[in-house]
Amino acid sequence: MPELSAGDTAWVLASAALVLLMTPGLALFYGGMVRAKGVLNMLMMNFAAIGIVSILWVLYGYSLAFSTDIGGGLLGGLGDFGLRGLLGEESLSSTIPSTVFVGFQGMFAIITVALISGAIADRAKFSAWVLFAAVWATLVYFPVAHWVFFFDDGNGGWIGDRLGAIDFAGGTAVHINAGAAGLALALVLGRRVGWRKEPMRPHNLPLVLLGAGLLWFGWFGFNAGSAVAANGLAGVAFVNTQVATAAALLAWILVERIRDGKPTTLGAASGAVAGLVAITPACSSVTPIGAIIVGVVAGVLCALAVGLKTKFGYDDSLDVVGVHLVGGLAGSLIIGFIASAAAPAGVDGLFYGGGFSQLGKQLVASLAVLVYSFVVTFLIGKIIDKVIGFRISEDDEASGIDLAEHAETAYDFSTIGGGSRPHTITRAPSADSEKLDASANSSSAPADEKEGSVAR
Amino acid sequence: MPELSAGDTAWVLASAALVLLMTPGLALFYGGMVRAKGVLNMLMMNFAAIGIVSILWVLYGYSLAFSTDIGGGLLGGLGDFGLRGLLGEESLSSTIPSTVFVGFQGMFAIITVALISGAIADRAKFSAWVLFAAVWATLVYFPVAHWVFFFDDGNGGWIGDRLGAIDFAGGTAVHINAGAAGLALALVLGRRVGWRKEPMRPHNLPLVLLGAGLLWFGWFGFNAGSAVAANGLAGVAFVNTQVATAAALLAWILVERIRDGKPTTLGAASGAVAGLVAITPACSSVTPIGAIIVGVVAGVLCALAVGLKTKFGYDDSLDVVGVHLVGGLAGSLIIGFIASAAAPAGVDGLFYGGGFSQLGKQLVASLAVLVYSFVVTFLIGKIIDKVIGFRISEDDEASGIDLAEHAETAYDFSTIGGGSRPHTITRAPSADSEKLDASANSSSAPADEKEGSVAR
Amino acid sequence: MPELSAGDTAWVLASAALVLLMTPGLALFYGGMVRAKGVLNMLMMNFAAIGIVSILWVLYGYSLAFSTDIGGGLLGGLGDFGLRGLLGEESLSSTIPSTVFVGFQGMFAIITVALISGAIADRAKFSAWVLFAAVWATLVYFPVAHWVFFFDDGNGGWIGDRLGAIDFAGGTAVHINAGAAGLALALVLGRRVGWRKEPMRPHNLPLVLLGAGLLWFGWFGFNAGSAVAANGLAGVAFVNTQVATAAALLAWILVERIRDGKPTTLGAASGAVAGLVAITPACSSVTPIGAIIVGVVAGVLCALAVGLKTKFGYDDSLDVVGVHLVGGLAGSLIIGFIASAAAPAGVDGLFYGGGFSQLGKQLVASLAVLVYSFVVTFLIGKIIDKVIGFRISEDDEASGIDLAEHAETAYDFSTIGGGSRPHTITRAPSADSEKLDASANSSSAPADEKEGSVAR
Amino acid sequence: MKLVTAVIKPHRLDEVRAALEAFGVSGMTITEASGYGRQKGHTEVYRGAEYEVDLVPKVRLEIVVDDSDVDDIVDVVAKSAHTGKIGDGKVWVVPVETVVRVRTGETGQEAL
Amino acid sequence: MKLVTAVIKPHRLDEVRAALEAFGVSGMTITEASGYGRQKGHTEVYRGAEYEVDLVPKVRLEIVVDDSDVDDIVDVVAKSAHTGKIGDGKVWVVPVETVVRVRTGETGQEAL
Amino acid sequence: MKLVTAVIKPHRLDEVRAALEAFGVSGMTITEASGYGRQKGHTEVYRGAEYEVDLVPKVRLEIVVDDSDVDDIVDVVAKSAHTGKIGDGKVWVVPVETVVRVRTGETGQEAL
Ligand SMILES: Nc1ncnc2c1ncn2[C@@H]1O[C@H](COP(=O)(O)OP(=O)(O)O)[C@@H](O)[C@H]1O
Ligand SMILES: Nc1ncnc2c1ncn2[C@@H]1O[C@H](COP(=O)(O)OP(=O)(O)O)[C@@H](O)[C@H]1O
Ligand SMILES: Nc1ncnc2c1ncn2[C@@H]1O[C@H](COP(=O)(O)OP(=O)(O)O)[C@@H](O)[C@H]1O
Repeated sequence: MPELSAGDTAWVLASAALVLLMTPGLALFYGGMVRAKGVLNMLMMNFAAIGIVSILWVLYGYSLAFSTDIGGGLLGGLGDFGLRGLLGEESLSSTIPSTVFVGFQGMFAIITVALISGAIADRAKFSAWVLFAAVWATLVYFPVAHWVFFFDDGNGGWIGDRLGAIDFAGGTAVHINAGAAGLALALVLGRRVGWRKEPMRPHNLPLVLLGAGLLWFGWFGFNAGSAVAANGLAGVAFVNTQVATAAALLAWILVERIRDGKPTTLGAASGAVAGLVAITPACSSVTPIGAIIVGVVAGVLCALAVGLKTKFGYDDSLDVVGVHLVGGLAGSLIIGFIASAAAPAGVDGLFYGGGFSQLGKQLVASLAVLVYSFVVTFLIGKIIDKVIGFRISEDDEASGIDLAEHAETAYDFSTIGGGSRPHTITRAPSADSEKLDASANSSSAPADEKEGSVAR
Repeated sequence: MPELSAGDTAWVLASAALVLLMTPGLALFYGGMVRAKGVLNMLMMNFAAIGIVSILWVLYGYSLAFSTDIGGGLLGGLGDFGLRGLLGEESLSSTIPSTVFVGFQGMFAIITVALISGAIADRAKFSAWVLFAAVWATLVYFPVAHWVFFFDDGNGGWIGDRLGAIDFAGGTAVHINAGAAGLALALVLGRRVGWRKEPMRPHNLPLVLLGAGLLWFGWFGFNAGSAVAANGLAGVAFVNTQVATAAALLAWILVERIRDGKPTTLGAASGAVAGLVAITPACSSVTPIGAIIVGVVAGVLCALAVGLKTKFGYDDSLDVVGVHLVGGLAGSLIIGFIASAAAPAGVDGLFYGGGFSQLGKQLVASLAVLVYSFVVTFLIGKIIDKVIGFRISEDDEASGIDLAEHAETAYDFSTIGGGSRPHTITRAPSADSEKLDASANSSSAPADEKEGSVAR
Repeated sequence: MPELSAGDTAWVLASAALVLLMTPGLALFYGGMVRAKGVLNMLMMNFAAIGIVSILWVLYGYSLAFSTDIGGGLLGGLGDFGLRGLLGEESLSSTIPSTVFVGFQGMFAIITVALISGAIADRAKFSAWVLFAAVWATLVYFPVAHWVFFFDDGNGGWIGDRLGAIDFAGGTAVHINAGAAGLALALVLGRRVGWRKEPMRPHNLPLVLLGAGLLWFGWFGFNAGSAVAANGLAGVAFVNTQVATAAALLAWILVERIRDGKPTTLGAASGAVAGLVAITPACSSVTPIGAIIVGVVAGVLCALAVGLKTKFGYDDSLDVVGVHLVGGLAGSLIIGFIASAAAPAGVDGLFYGGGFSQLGKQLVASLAVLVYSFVVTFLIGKIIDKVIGFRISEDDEASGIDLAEHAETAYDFSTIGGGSRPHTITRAPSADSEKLDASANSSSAPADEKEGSVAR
Repeated sequence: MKLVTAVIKPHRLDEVRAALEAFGVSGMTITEASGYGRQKGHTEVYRGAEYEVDLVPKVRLEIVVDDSDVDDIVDVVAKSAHTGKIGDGKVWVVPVETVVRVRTGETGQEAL
Repeated sequence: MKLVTAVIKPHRLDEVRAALEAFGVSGMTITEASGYGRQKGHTEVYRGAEYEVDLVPKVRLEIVVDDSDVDDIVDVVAKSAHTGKIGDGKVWVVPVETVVRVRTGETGQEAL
Repeated sequence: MKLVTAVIKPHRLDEVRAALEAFGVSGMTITEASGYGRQKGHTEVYRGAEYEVDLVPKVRLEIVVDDSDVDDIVDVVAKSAHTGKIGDGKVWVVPVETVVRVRTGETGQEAL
C-alpha cells in the first residue's frame, strides 16, 4: 500500500500550477503572432478553454479518463462524477492525494484544447469555439487521455497500459491530438480573408517571446511533473526537457540562417516550442545526449514543416500542424530509434539494439491518435458549422474579430483620448438586449443621461 | 511535537514565491486597465507596497499578527520583533520552519495593501500612497490578520480561532479588508477629472490578461498553500480554486453576453479574479460541485456589482469594491449555506442541514472586518489628505500622473526618436535639487556640458 | 549515507524551474530598456544564451564545474561528460537526485551568460554573440563555478571549499563575474552610435517591470533553492531575499527622490534587482535586519554607480556594471562586516566581533573573480572582434539591429496593414541563399508566384 | 473651396468636434501630431539621466469647407479650442481647387 | 505643381499605390489618420460601460504632382480607392508654389 | 503667408529643428509619416515567409511662415535635412490665406 509522500505531493502541486500557467502562456504566444486586431479573440479562445474544460473535468472528464476501464481500454466509467469520493485524506493516487492528481491532469486537458485555437486565428465565431471546446474535450480528449495515461496493471488504457507504447507526458495524447484537430478545423473553417495576399505578420513579438518563456517554464511541470513524484525520474525528465528545447531552438534558427539569411526571434520561440513538444513523450526514455538529438531533429523538421501549409494551401494560421503535429510525431517515433535502457524507462530502441518492437508500438499509437482526432474533429467542426456557423462574416474579419466578437480593441496608446463617448449602462441584466445599440441604451437610462453624455 | 517535513516545507516555499508573484501580476492587471498616461504610477504603487510592507513585516508586522496574543484575540505581542529568535533550524511552525511561514504570510500582507491601489488610480500623490501603505498595514492589516489567521488552541485571533468563522485563505482578512479600504479611499480622494465624461478605457488589454494569468497561477500558492502542508487538504483547495475560477469566468462573460451583447476579455479576466476571490475563504469547506456554485454566484454578482459605482457616484476606478469586497463577501457568506462535511473543513452549511450557526459566524466575521477596515481607512485617508494632501493637481492629472509623479512615460514606439535631448546628471546626491530643472542641472555640471548637449 | 528526500527534491525541482524563468525575465527586463528598434535582438541574445549554455552544460560544463577536482581547486574533470553516469535512481547529490542538481546548477550558468548581454545592447553581431557565449561559458563560467560552488570536504573549489569565502548563491560566481565581463565587453565593442547625444530612453517600461517581477519571483529559486534542501536554511534565505530586495527598491527610489526630484519605475525595478544581487551571496549569513542593511547599501550604491559610465565614458548600456558588478561586490564584502552567527552560516563578521578574517576571504574571492573574468573576457572579445568582427555596421545600428540581424520588427500596431507584400518561400533548405533577395526568391519559386504576389 | 487646418490641444478635440457639428460641418480628418513652439515640453528621468522632451502632443484637424463658410468655421474652431493657455495652437487656411468624394465621384460642394 | 491629398480606407492602400505606380507616380507620403464623417464608428464595451468610438481609421496620402497630371491622378486615386460604401473618403487638390528634392536640391518637376 | 511642408528622415529632425530655431522660426507641427519613393524599404522574415515592407519611416514638418522668409526657410530645411543619400525627402510650399493663433485670436504675422 503506498503512503502519502508530502515531497511527491509538493512537486505535483507545483507542477499542476506550472501546467495551468502554460495556457495563459500559450495565449500570449499565439496572441503576439496574430495581427493587432485579433489578439483579444485569441486570448479569449484560450481563457474560455480554461473555463469550459475545468468544469467538464471536475464533472465527468476526470472520471471518463481515469476511472476503472469499462472495457477494452477505451474509456473510463462515471464512478468519479463530481469527485465526491476523492476528497478524503485517505484517497490517494499512488503516493499523492487523488485531488492533486485530478488537478494536475486537468491542466493537460485544458491546454490540449487551447492548442487547437492557433489553427483558426482571426475568423472563428466565439460561441462556436466555446461549443467546440466542450464537445471536443468530451469526445476526443477524455477518451484519448484514457488510452494513453490510464495505467491499471494491464487493465488500463489500450495505448499506454496494454500496447506499451511510450508517451511519457503527452506526445500523442496532447500534441498529435491537438495538431490533427487543428488541421481538421483549419480545413473546416477555410483560409483567412487575404491569406497570402496581405501581410499577416506578428503584431507583438515581445509578447510571443514572453509566451514562449512562460511555456518553457510551465513545461517543467508538464514533463518532470509527469513522474508524479519528486525522484530521479523527474530529474531525468527535467534535464532532458531543458536540453532538447535548447537544441531545437538552435536548430530552428540555424535552418533560418541557412535558408533565409537571418535567425529570427519568432524562429527561436517556435524552435523552443517544437523542442518542448518533441521531448514530451520521450523525456523518460532517452539519455541527455539522446535528448539533444530529439531537439535537433524536431527543430529542423518543424522549421521545414511550417512551410507545408503554403504548399498544400490550408491556413493553419499559427502552425499548430507544423509544430505540434509534426513535433509530436517526431518525438513519439524517435523513441523507437533512440530510446536507451540507460534512461529510466529502461527500453532500448532500434539503434541501441532493441529491434523494431518499440518503434512499431510508437507508430500504432501515433497513427491511432492522429486518425481518431482528425476524423472526429472534422465531423464536430462540420456539424457546428452547419448548425450555428463557425465563421464570422468577411466584413467583420476585415475590420477585426476583436471588435466584432468582443466589442473591444486591444491597445490605446493614443493621445487622441477624446475620440469616444462613454455610455455607461446600469440596467438590470433582465433587460437583455442582444444588439449593441448605444443610443437606445442611453435613452433607456435617463438618469444617467446627464452624467454619462459628453458635455457639449 | 511536530517534526520538520521537507515535503510540506517545499510546498510552502513554492507557495510563498507564488504569492509574491501575485503582486507584480496584480500590478500588470491593474496597469493594463488604466490609460497609457497612468500605467507607471499604478505599477509603482504596487511595487512600493511590496517594498514597504516587506520591511514592516520583518520588523514588527509578523509579530503583531502571529506572536502570542496580548488579550482578547485582538493583537499579537512584539516578541518576534526582527525575527531574530526564529532563525534556528529547530524553530518550527507546525511542520515547517518558522521563517518559511513568515515568508509565506508576509506575501499576504503585501498583496492586501496592493489591492487597494486599484481604487485610486491616476490621481494619488505617490508620497501619500507610500505613507498610507505603511500606516494601513500597521493599523489595519496586521491586527486583522491576527484576528483571522492566528490559531493557538482557542487563545488565538478572535475571528478564526475563537469565534470559529471559516476563512481558509483570506476572504475576510484580504479581500473584504482591501475592498472596504478601497471604497473608503475612493471616497476620500474623490473622482478622477473627467470621470464618466471622458472615455477611460483600458489602454492595454493583453497586459490585463497577462496579469490575470499570473494572478491565477499565483493564487494556487495563496489557497492551496494555506494548507501549510502538502496533503489532501491542499489538493482539495487546489481543485476547488481551479473550478470556481473557471465557473466565475464563464458566468461573468455570460452576463455580458446577455446584457451587453458581447463577451469581453476584460470580463473574462475580471470574472476569473472574482472567482479566485470568492473561493479564497471557501476552498477547504465546499465540494468541487460547491466550488462551481461559488464561482457562478461570484461571477454573476460581481459582474453586476461593478455597475454600482456609476449608480452611487464613487470612482472606484478599477473595481476593488465590485470585485474584492463583493466577491469576498459572497465567498465568506456562501460558506454558511453550502459548506459540506464531505470537504476537509468538515462543516455542514445551512443547505446541508448544518443550521444557521456557521452562517452567523461568517456574517459576524465579514461585517467586523468590513466596518473596521472602512472606518479606520477613512480616518487614515482623511488625516493624510489634511496633512500632506492625497491628490495631485488637476493639471498634473490631465497631462498624466506618470509624468507628474515619476517623470517618465510608459512607451516610446515612435520613430521620432529625436524629440528629446538628454542631460545626464553625475552630481553627487548631496546636491539635492527638489525641482527638476534641466537647464540649471546642466549648467551646474559643466564637465558634462560638451558631451551631454545636442551637437547642433 | 544520505538518502533521497522527496521533499528536498521537490523544492530543488521547483527552484530549477524558477531559475530558468529568470532568463526570459531578464530578457524582458533588458528588452524593455532598449529602444523599440533593438528589443528583439536583446531577447534573442538571451534566448540564444539559454540554447547554447544548456547544451554545453550537459555535454561538459557540469563536469568541469562539479566533477572531482583535477588539482588545486581550479577545475573539475571530464568524468561526467554527457551525464550518462548520473541517470540512475541511486545517483544522488546529497539528498536529491544528481540530475536534479545538474538541472538546477545549469540554470545558473545560463543566466550568468545572459546577464552580460545588457552591456552591449543594440550593436553586437548576433553570430559573434553566439560564439562569445559558448567560449565564455567554457573558459570563464565553468571554472569559476567550480571555484565557488564545488564542495568536497576541503578538496573542492579553491574559493568556496578551501578558502572558506562565503558566497551562498553566486555573488561572485554569477554577479561579479557577469559584471566584470560586461565591463570588458563594453570596452571591446565601444559606445553605441549617438550615445549621450541621442535620447536612448526605455521604449516599454511595463515590460521592464514585468521582467523585474519575474526576476524577483525566480530569484527565490536562485537563493532559497541554493540550500539544496527544503529546510530552515532555505527559509532564512527566502526571508532575507525578500526583505533585502524590498529595502534596495526603496533605497534606490529615495536616492532618486533626493537627487532628481522624482522616484521612477525604472529606479524601482533597478533597485529591486540591485537588492537581489547583493543579498545573493549573503542570504545565509546575515539576519533579516542585516538583510535590510544589505538592501539599503546596495540600493544606494548602485543608484549612484549607474552614473559612473557617464563619468568614465564606457557605454555599459543597461548597467551591468552599475548593478551586477557593484551590487555583487557590495553583497560579497558586506558579509565580512555584518555576518551574524545567529544566521545559519554561523559566522560573525567584523561588526559582530568576528575580526577581519572573513572580510579578507571575501575580498580575495571577489577580486579573484573580478580580475579573472575581466581579463579573460577582454581577450575573448578582442579575438572574436579580430576574427569575425563583433559589431554591426553604423548604418545597421542607425536603422535598427532588429532589422539588420533578424529581419524583423518588434511591433505592428498600425492600421496601415497594407504596407508590405509577402513573398512566401517554400524552397528546400539546400538552396541556401546567404542574402535576402526577395525578387530572386519569388522568381526561383514560380509555382508560388501567382498566389504569393500581390494582386495588382 | 478652402482647407482649414487646425492644430489644437488633444483634450479640446471633443469640444471642437461638437462645435463644428453644431455649426453643420459633417466631416473632418484627424491626425496625431507633435507641436513645437512656445509651450514647453516636459522632463523625463531615467537612471539619473534627464531627458528634455520638447515636443508636445497635439491633434491636427483638416476640414475642407465651402468658401462662404470659411471665416465662420475658423472662428468656431478657434473659439472651441481656446483655453487661454500657451500652446492652444494655430488655425490656417489654404485654397483648394478640387474636391472629390471617392464613393460617388461627386466634386465641389456636393463632395463635402 | 499641385498637392493631391487623399483620405482613403486603409485596406485600399495597396490598390491605390499599385494604380499610382502603374500610372507613373514614383513617390508619395503616407500618414495614419482618423476620419469623422457619415461613416459610423463602432461601439466598445468595458465592464458594462459602452464607448461609442466615432472616429474611423483612415490613411492619408499626399502626392505632389505636375499640373498636367493632376486630373488624371485624382481620377486614378478615386477609382482605385472606390468600394462604393460609405466612408470611401475624399480627395482634394491644393496649389503648390515650390518643390525641392532635399537630396539634390532640384526644384520643380525634376524634384518629383 | 506660406505653408512649408517638409518630409525628412527621422534622424535629421534634431538638426532641422536646431537650424530653424537658429534662423528664428519659433514653432512647427510634426507628424510621423511613411514614405514611398526611390528609397527601398526592407525585408522581414517570419517563419520562412518574407515580407517586403516598402514604406520607409519619415517625419513630416509643417511650418507656417511669412512670405518674405519662405525661400530662406526652404533653404534652411533642405540644407539641414541633407545627407546626400536616396530618401532625403521633399519640401514643398503652399499659399496660406489666413493664420490664427487660438490662444489670442491674433491673425497674420502676429499669429506665428
Ligand atoms: N509657425 C508654425 N507653423 C506650424 N505650426 C505652428 C507654428 N507655430 C506654432 N505651431 C503649432 O502651434 C502649437 C502651439 O504653439 P505655441 O507657440 O506653443 O503656443 P501659442 O500658439 O499659444 O503661442 C505648436 O505646438 C505647434 O504645433
Ligand atoms: N469636410 C471634410 N474635410 C476633410 N475630410 C473629410 C471631410 N468630410 C469627410 N472627410 C473625410 O472623409 C472620410 C469619409 O467621409 P464619410 O462622410 O464618412 O463618407 P463618404 O465620403 O463616403 O460620404 C471621413 O472619415 C473623413 O476622413
Ligand atoms: N511626389 C511626391 N509627393 C509627395 N511626397 C513624395 C513624393 N515623392 C517622394 N516623396 C516623399 O519623399 C521621400 C523621399 O523620396 P525618394 O524618392 O525615396 O528619395 P529622393 O527624394 O532622395 O529621390 C519619400 O519617402 C516620400 O515620403
